[in-house]
Amino acid sequence: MNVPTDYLVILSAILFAIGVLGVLTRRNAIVMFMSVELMLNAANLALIAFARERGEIVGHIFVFFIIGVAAAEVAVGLALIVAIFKTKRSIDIDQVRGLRG
Amino acid sequence: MTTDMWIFLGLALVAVWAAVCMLISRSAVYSALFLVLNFLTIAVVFLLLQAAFIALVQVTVYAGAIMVLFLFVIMLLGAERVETTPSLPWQAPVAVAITTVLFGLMVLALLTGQAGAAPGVEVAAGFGSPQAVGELLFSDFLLPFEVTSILLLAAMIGAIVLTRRERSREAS
Amino acid sequence: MMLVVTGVGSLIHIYAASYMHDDVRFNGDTGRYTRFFVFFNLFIASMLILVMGDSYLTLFVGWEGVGLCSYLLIGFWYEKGRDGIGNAWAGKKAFVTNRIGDAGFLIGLFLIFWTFGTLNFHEVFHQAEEAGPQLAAIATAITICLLIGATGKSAQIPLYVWLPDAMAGPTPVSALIHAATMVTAGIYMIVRSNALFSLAPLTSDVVTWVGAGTALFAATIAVAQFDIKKVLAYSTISQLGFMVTAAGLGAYGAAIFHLVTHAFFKALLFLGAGSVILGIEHAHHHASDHGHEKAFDPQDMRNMGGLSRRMPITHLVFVIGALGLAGVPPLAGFVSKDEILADAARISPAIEVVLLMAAVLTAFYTGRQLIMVFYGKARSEAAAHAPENRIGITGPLLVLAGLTLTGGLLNLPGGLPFEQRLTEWLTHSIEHLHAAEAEWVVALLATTLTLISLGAAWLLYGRRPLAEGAEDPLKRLLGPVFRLLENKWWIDELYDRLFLQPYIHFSRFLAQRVDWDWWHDWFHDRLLAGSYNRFSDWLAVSFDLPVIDGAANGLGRATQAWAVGLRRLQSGYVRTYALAVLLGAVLMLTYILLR
Amino acid sequence: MTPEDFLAILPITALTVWACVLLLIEAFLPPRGKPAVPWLTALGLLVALAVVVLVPPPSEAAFGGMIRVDGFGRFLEALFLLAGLLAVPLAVDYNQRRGIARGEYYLLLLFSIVGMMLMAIAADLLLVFLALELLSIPLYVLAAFAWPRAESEESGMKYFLLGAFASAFFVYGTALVYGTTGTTNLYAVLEALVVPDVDMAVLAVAGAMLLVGLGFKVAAVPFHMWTPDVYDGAPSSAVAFMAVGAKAAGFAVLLRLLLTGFPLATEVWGPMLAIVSALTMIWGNVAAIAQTSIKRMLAYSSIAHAGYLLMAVSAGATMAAPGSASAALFYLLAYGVTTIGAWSVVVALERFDGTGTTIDSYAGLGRRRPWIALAMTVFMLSLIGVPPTLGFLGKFLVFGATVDAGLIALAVIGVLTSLVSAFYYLRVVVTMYMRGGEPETSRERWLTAVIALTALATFLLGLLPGPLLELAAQAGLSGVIP
Amino acid sequence: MDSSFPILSLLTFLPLAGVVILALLPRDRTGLMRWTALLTSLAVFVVSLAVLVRFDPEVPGLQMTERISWFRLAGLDVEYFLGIDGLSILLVLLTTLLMALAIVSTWSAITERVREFMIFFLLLEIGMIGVFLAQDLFLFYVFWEFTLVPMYFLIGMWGGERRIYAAVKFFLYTMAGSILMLLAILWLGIEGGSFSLPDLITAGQIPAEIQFWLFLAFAAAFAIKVPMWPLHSWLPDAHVEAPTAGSVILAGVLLKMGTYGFLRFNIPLFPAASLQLAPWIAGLGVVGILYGAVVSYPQRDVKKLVAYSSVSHLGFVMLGLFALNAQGIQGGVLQMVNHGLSTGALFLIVGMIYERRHTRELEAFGGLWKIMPIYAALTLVVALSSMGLPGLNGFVGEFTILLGSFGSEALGSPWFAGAAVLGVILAAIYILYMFQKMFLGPVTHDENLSLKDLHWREIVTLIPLIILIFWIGLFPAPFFNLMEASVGRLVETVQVAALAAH
Repeated sequence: MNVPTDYLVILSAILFAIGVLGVLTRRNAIVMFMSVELMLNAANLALIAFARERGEIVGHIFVFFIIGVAAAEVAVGLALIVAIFKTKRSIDIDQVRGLRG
Repeated sequence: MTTDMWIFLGLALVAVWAAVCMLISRSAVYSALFLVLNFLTIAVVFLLLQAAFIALVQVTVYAGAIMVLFLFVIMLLGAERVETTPSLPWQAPVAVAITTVLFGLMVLALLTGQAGAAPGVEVAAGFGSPQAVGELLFSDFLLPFEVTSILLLAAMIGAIVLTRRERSREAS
Repeated sequence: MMLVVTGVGSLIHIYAASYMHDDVRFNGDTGRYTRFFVFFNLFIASMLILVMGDSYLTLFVGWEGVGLCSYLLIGFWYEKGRDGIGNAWAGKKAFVTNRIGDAGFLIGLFLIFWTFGTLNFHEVFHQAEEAGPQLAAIATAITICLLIGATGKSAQIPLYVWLPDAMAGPTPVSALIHAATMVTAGIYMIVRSNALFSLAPLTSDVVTWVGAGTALFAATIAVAQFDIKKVLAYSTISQLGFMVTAAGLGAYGAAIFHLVTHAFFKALLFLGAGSVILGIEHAHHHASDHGHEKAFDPQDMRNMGGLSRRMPITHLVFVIGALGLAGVPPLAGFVSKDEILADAARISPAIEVVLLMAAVLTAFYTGRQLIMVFYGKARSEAAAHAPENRIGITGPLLVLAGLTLTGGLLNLPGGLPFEQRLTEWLTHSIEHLHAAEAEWVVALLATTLTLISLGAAWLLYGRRPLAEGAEDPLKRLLGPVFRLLENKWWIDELYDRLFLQPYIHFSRFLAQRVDWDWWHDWFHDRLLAGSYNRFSDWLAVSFDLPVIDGAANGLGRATQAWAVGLRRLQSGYVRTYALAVLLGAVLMLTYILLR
Repeated sequence: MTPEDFLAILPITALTVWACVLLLIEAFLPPRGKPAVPWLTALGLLVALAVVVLVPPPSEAAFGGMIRVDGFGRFLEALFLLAGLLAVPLAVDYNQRRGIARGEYYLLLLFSIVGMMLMAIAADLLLVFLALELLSIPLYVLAAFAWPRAESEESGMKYFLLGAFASAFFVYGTALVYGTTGTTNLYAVLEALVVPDVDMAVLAVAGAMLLVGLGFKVAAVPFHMWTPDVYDGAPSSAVAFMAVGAKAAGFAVLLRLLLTGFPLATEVWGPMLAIVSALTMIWGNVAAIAQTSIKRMLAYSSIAHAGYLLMAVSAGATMAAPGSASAALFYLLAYGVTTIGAWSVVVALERFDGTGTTIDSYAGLGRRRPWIALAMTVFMLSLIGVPPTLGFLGKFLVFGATVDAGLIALAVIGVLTSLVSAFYYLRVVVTMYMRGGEPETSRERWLTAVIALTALATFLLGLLPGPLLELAAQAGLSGVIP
Repeated sequence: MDSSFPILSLLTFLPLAGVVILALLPRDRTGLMRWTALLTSLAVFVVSLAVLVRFDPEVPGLQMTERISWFRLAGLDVEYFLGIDGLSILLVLLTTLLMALAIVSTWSAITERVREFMIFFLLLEIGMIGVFLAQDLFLFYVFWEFTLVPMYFLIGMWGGERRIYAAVKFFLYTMAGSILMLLAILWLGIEGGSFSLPDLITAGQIPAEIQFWLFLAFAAAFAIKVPMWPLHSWLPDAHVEAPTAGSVILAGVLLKMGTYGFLRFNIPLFPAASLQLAPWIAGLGVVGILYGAVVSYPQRDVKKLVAYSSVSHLGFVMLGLFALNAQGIQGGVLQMVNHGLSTGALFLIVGMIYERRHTRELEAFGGLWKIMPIYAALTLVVALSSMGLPGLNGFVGEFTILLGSFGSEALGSPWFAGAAVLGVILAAIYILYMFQKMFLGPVTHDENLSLKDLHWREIVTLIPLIILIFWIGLFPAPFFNLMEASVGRLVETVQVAALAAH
C-alpha cells in the first residue's frame, strides 16, 4: 500500500485520542481498560507505519512486544476488576473512591 | 488519488467509526465488539503495510484471545451497563476539549515537520515474514524477549494471587 | 571637698547611729539598721571615688554610685509613703531623673573622648589649654552636655524635681546626701572642668542663668511649704543655684566656698529638723500609747511651735543654722554668699538683682520656718511634750553649729586676717582663679535686705502666735499666688502630664497594641494566616476536615488551609486523576511546541 | 549473544532464576515450611547484591548496546537490592498481622526488583518500557494484596488503571522516537540527530510523552494524583518498597534520558522540568500539611521529594553537569533509607485491621516506645533536611547542583518549601513526645531491627558520608555522556 | 598536654560521654541522672578553662586548630575544622559556665523525664560549643541547625501551656532564616572553591554587589536568631514557654549565636557590604534598643519583660559590632558576655520565684525584700548590672559600645549613639519598675508571707554569675585583653575594604 506515513500516523493519533477520551469519560472499568488497549493499538499502528517507511522490521518486533505486554496487563487488570466486583458488586469506577483527600 | 489511498481512507473510516462507537455505546459488550472490529481493521492495515506476521498476531492474540477474555469477564460479571447515577458532569466536556487540544498539537507537530515522504524504500519479498521476525527476535532482541516472558509469568502469578479466594480466608 | 565629705560625713554618721536606732524602732523591722549603714558607707565610698577620681570615667563611676545609694536610701522605707509605695516611687523618680542628666553627661564624655582621645583630667585640660579658642564650638557642645548632667545631679532647672521628693529618705540621708555632698557633685564637676567652660563663654552664660533662675525659683517655692524638710529641700535647691551661678560667673573659688559653708549649715539645719521630728515622734508615740490615735505628720510645721522651751539645744543650733542660711553676718553663710554676690555685681548686675531677690526670700522663709517651729505656742499634743534628744544626736549638731559660726574664716575676702585660705588650696587644681575683693556696698545691701525680710517674717508669724489649725497668714496676704507657690508652680503635675503619662501610655500602646496585638498576633498569626485562609475558603468550600492541632502558628495554619483546598482536588475519582495526567501532557506539549 | 552479555546481567539473571525456583519451592512447600520463603528471598537478594558489588561486568555495553552496566546502573542496582532486603523483613510480621501472609508476595517483590534493575541499566527505550511494565505489574498486585479489603483493592485498581494509561503514553512516545530517528537506543539517538531530516517537532512530542510515563512513575505534579490514594490503601510493607523502588527506577531512566543529552535537553527539558519540580515541591509539601493519616502524609512527602530530585535533574539538563547526576543519586539513597525507615515505623504501628495510621494514634509514643519514637524523629528530621542526617546532605547536594546551574529562583523555592515541610514533619514529633496517649505497637524483632538499622544509617552516614559521596560522584560521572 | 592534643574536639564532644551514661542509667535513678549531667557539664567547664590557660591572647588568628578533611562533596573539600580565637573564647567559656549553672537550676524544677531533659541539654551544649568553634562553613551550618533540635524539645516537652506553639514557632522561624544562609554558603563554596572560613577570607575579592546579597542571606539567619527588631516576634513566646534552664541557655547563649555569626562571618567575609549596610544594621539595632526598652516597661509577666529587655540589650551589641571600630566591636563582644551573665541570672531568678509561687505576674508580688532579703539583694545586683550601672559589667559593655559607635566612621554620625543613650534611661525605668513591683512596697499577697528565702543550691547557682558581674564591672582589662588582637585584625580587614572602596 502506498500511502504517506503521515496519514497513517495521523490515523493512529486519532485512535490514540479516542482511547484517551474513553479513559476519561467512561465509568465502566472494563471499558476504560479497553480504551487503554486502543491507545496501545494506536501506538502499534504508528510503529508499523514507521517500519514500513524505513523498510526495517525492528518496528514489527516492537509491536510484538507491546502486544505481549498488553496481554500481561489484561491478565492482571481483569483479575483486579473481578476482585473488586466481588467486593463492591459493581465496576463503576466512580463508585470506587473510598480513598481521597 | 491512488487506489491505495482510497483503500486506506476506507479502512481508516471504518477504524475510527468503530473506535467512536466503542467510545459511545452504553453497553460494555457492544464496546468490546466494536473494539474487536477496530482491531481487525487495523490488522488489515498491517497486512497492507507488509507486516504479515504482526497482522496475524493482531488477529489471533489481540482481537482473538484478549478481547474474548474481555467479553468473557463482562459476561461473567454481568456488568454491561454501569452508568446509572450521573457523576462528574463536567468531566466529559473538559476531557473532550483537552483531548482535542492534544490531538491538535500532535497533528501540528507532524505537519510542521517535513511531510513524511511516501513509503520510502522498496522492501524485499520476505519483509515482515514470520521467519524474518523470528530471526531478529532471537538474535538482537533476545533480552527483551526473555523479559517479556518473565513479565507474563509475573502477571500470571499476580492474577492467580488476586483471584484465589480460599487461601485468603484461611490466612485471615 | 574631701574634707567636707569625710568630715561632715562622719559627724552625720554619729548622728545617724542614734537617729536610725530610734527610727527603725518606730518603723519596725530593726534588721534594716545594718542595711542602712551598708548603703551609707557605700555612699561615702562612691562619693570619695567621685571626688578623688582623676578622670571623667572614674568621676562618672562615682557619680552613678552615689545616684544608686541615694535611690536605695530614699526608698529605704520602701513600704511607706503615699499608698505604701510612695517612697519607692520617690527613689525611682530621683534615679531616673538623674539618669536623664547622666545621659547628657555620657554624651559629653564621648565628645571629650573623641576630641581629646582621653578622659583623664590633666591631659584633657592640658590639651584644652593648648588648643585654645579654636575648640570653642566643640567645647560649647561638651560643656552643654556636662551642664545637663550637672542639672540632674545638682537639682537645677529643669531636673530639680526629684530633690524635694527625696526627702522621703531618713533625715540623716537628707542631710548628708541631699544637702551636704551628693547634690554638690554637679557644682564640683563644673568647677573641675573649668578649663573647658572657660573656653565656652556661651555655656557659662547659660550656666549662670540656670543657676540664678533656680536660686530664685526654688526660693519662691520654699516660702510656701509646710513640711519642715521640704522647706529645707527647696532652700537647698536655691543655694545650689547660687553655687552654680558662681561657677557660671567663673567665680569658682566662691562656688566651692559657698559649697563648703552650705554643707555646714544645711547639714546642721537638716539634722536639727531631724532631731525636732524625732522629738515629736517620741512624744507622739508616747501619746498614742495612751489611746487617741489620729493621722499625724511629724514633719508638718503646722503641728509644731513653741519647741524652743522643750528642746533648747536643738533650738539654739537651729537658730544658728538658720541665720547662717539667711546670710546674717558674721556667719559662714554670709561670707560665702557675699562673695558670690560680689562677683555677680562685678560681672552682671542683672544676675546680682536676681540673686539678691533670692537672698531676700531665703531670709524670709528661714525666719518663717524658725518661728513656726520654735516660737509661738505648741499647736499639737506631741509638740507640747516633745523631749530633747540624747547627746548622740545633739553632739554633732553642736559641732556643726561651731563650724557654721566659724566656717566663714576659711576664705575671708581680701584685706582681712587669713584671707583667701581656701582659694590658695584651690589654685593648685583650678587655673585663672581671681581673689575675691571685698565689696562692702554689696555686703551692706545684702545684709540690710536680709534683716528686713527677717523682720517681715517676724511681723507675719511671730507677732501674733498662730493658733492650732489656723491658716497661714501669708495666704491671706498673697491669696492665689500662695497656692501657686504651695503647689510648687504645679511643675510636678506639668512634668507628669507632659512626660510621664504620655510615656506610660505610649509604652502600653506599643507593647500591647503594636507589638503584641498587631505585630505578634495580627501580622504573624492572622494576616499571614488570614490571607491564606480566605484563599483556602474559596478553594475548600463545603469541605471540612478535622482541623489539625493548634501547634500551628499563623503561617502553618494558613498553609494548612491551603492544603485543605488541595485535598479537595484529591477527589478520589480515577478519571479526574487521569484528566490531570492528560492535562500535564498537553501543557508540556504546548510549552514545547509553542515555546 | 556472547557469554559476556549474560555475565553483564548476572545479578538479574541470578535473581530471576532464583525467583522461578522459589516459585516451585513455594508451591510444594508444606504449610509449616512457608515461613522459610521470606528468608530464602532475602538470601537471593543478598546473593544478587554480592554479585553486583563483587563481579564487575566485562564490558559496560551489552546485548548490542541495549543495556549499559555502568557505575550509574550498578549504583542503582545495589540501591534496589538494598531496598528489597529491607522490605522483606519488614513484611514478615506485618503480613501475618494483616492476614495476607502469602508466599507470592515475595515472588512479586523479586520480579519487581528485577524490573527495577533492568530500568537501571536499560539503554534502549523498548527495554525501558518492558522493564517499566515488569516493575509495575507486580506492584499493582502488591497494592491490591490485602484484598478483599476494599481500600487495598481500590488502591490496586487506581494504580493499575492510571499506570496503564501513563505507560500507553510512554509507548506512543517510544513509537514516535523510533519514527523520527529510526532507533530507540538512548545512546544512538544522538548519532541519529546528525542526519539532516530529523523531525524535531515530532521528536519533541515524543519526548513529552516519554516524560508523561516517567513523571507518572516518579509522581511528579500533575501526574502524582494516584500516589496518596495508592499509598493509603496499599499494605504499608508494600508501600515502603514501592515508595523507594518505583521512584528510584523512574529517576534512573529520567537521568539517563536527560543526562545522556537527549535531544532538546538543555533548551527545552531543563526549564520545563524546573517548572514541574517547583510545582511538585509546592504541591507535595503544602498538601501534606492537611493530612491526618500518616500514610497519606508520607505519600505527599514522597511527592515533594520527587520535586527535589527533579530539581537536580533539571539542573543537570540545563547544563549537563555530572554534579547534578551524582547529587540526584545520593539524594535517592538518602531518601530511600529514610523513607523505608519511616514506613517501617508506620508498619510497626498499623494494626491488623489497618487502623492506627492516623497521626493522632502516635500520641505518647515517646513514652511508650522511646527508641521507636527516637528513630521516627531521626527520620522526620532527615526528611526535613536537618543536619547531621543523610537527608540534609542530600538536600545540600541538590541545592548545590541547582545553584551551580544558576537556577537560584528554583533553589529558593526549594528551601522555602522544605521549611514548610518542617511544619508537618514536626507535627509527628510533637504528637509523639508532647501529647499523651497509649499507642499499641508490635514488638516484632526483625521489624525493630530494620527500624534501628535505617535510623542508625540515617544518622551515622550523615556524619561520615565520605565513601558514599565518592560512590555517588563516580556513578554520576559514569552515567553521563560528555 | 602537648599542643597537638585535640583539646577543642574534647571540649566539643565531651558532653556526648554524659549522654551515653545517661542513656544507660536505670529508669528510676533520677538523682543519679542529675549528678551525671552536672558532673559532665562541670568537666566540660574545666576543659574550657584548660583551653583558656593554653590560649595566647597575643595571637590574632585561630589557635589550637584541628583541621582534617571530613569528606569531599560536589568536588569541594568539606573539612572538620575547629579553631578558637579572641572572638569566640569568651563565648565558649560563657556557654560552659551557664550550662553547669542551668543544670543545677533544674535540680528541683525538672521532675518529669529527667533523663531525656538532661540528654537534650547536653546535646544542646555540643551544638553550641560547635557553633562557636567551627571554622568550616559546612561544619558550622551542621552545628547551627543541630542546636535547633534539642532546644525544640526542651521547649516543647517541658515548657508552659502554649509550649507546642512556641516550640514550633521557634523551630520554623530560626530555620526560615538559616535555609537562606544555606544557599549563601553553597554559593560561597561553589564560587570560592572552599568551605573553610579563613581561606575564603584570605581569598576575599567577592564583588561588592554580590557581597550585598550574600550578606543579606547570612544576615537573615543571624538577625532572626539575635533577634533584631522587627524579627523578634518569636522571642517572647519561646522565652515565656521555655523551662527556666531553657530560657537561661536561650537568652544566654543561643541568641549570642546570632550576634556571633555577624561577627564571625558577615563582617570578615563581606567587609564591603558590611560597610555599606552598617548604618542600616546599626539603625535597626538602635530601634531595637529603644523599642525593646519601651516595650519591656508595661509587661506584666516578668519573663516577658526580661525577654524584651534582651531585644534591647542585643540591640546594643549590634550597634557596637557595626560601629566597625575597635571600641565598638570589643564592647559588642563583651556585651554579649554581659548579657549572657545578667540575663541568664535574671531568668534563673525568675525561675526561683516561679518555683515558689507558680506565677510570674508582677502583680502577684511586692514587698518581697522583707520576706526574702538574700533573694532581693542578689536580684538587685543583677538588675543593676543589666541596667548598666557603673562598677558592674553592663556598664563596661554599654559604655564601650556607645563610645565606639559615637565616633565610628562606618556609621558616620554620632546620632546612633546619641539615640542609644536614651536606651540607658529607659532601661533604668523598666528595671527599677520591675524591682519595685517585686520587692518594694508593702506585702500585698498573703501567700507571699510564707515564702522561703533562697536555698543554698540556688545561691550557689547565682554566686558565680555575680562574682563575674563585679569582676567585669570593676576590672574588665583581662577580658578585653583576650579579644584585643583578634578584634584588631578584624578591624584591619574592614579598613582595607574601606580603602579599596574609595
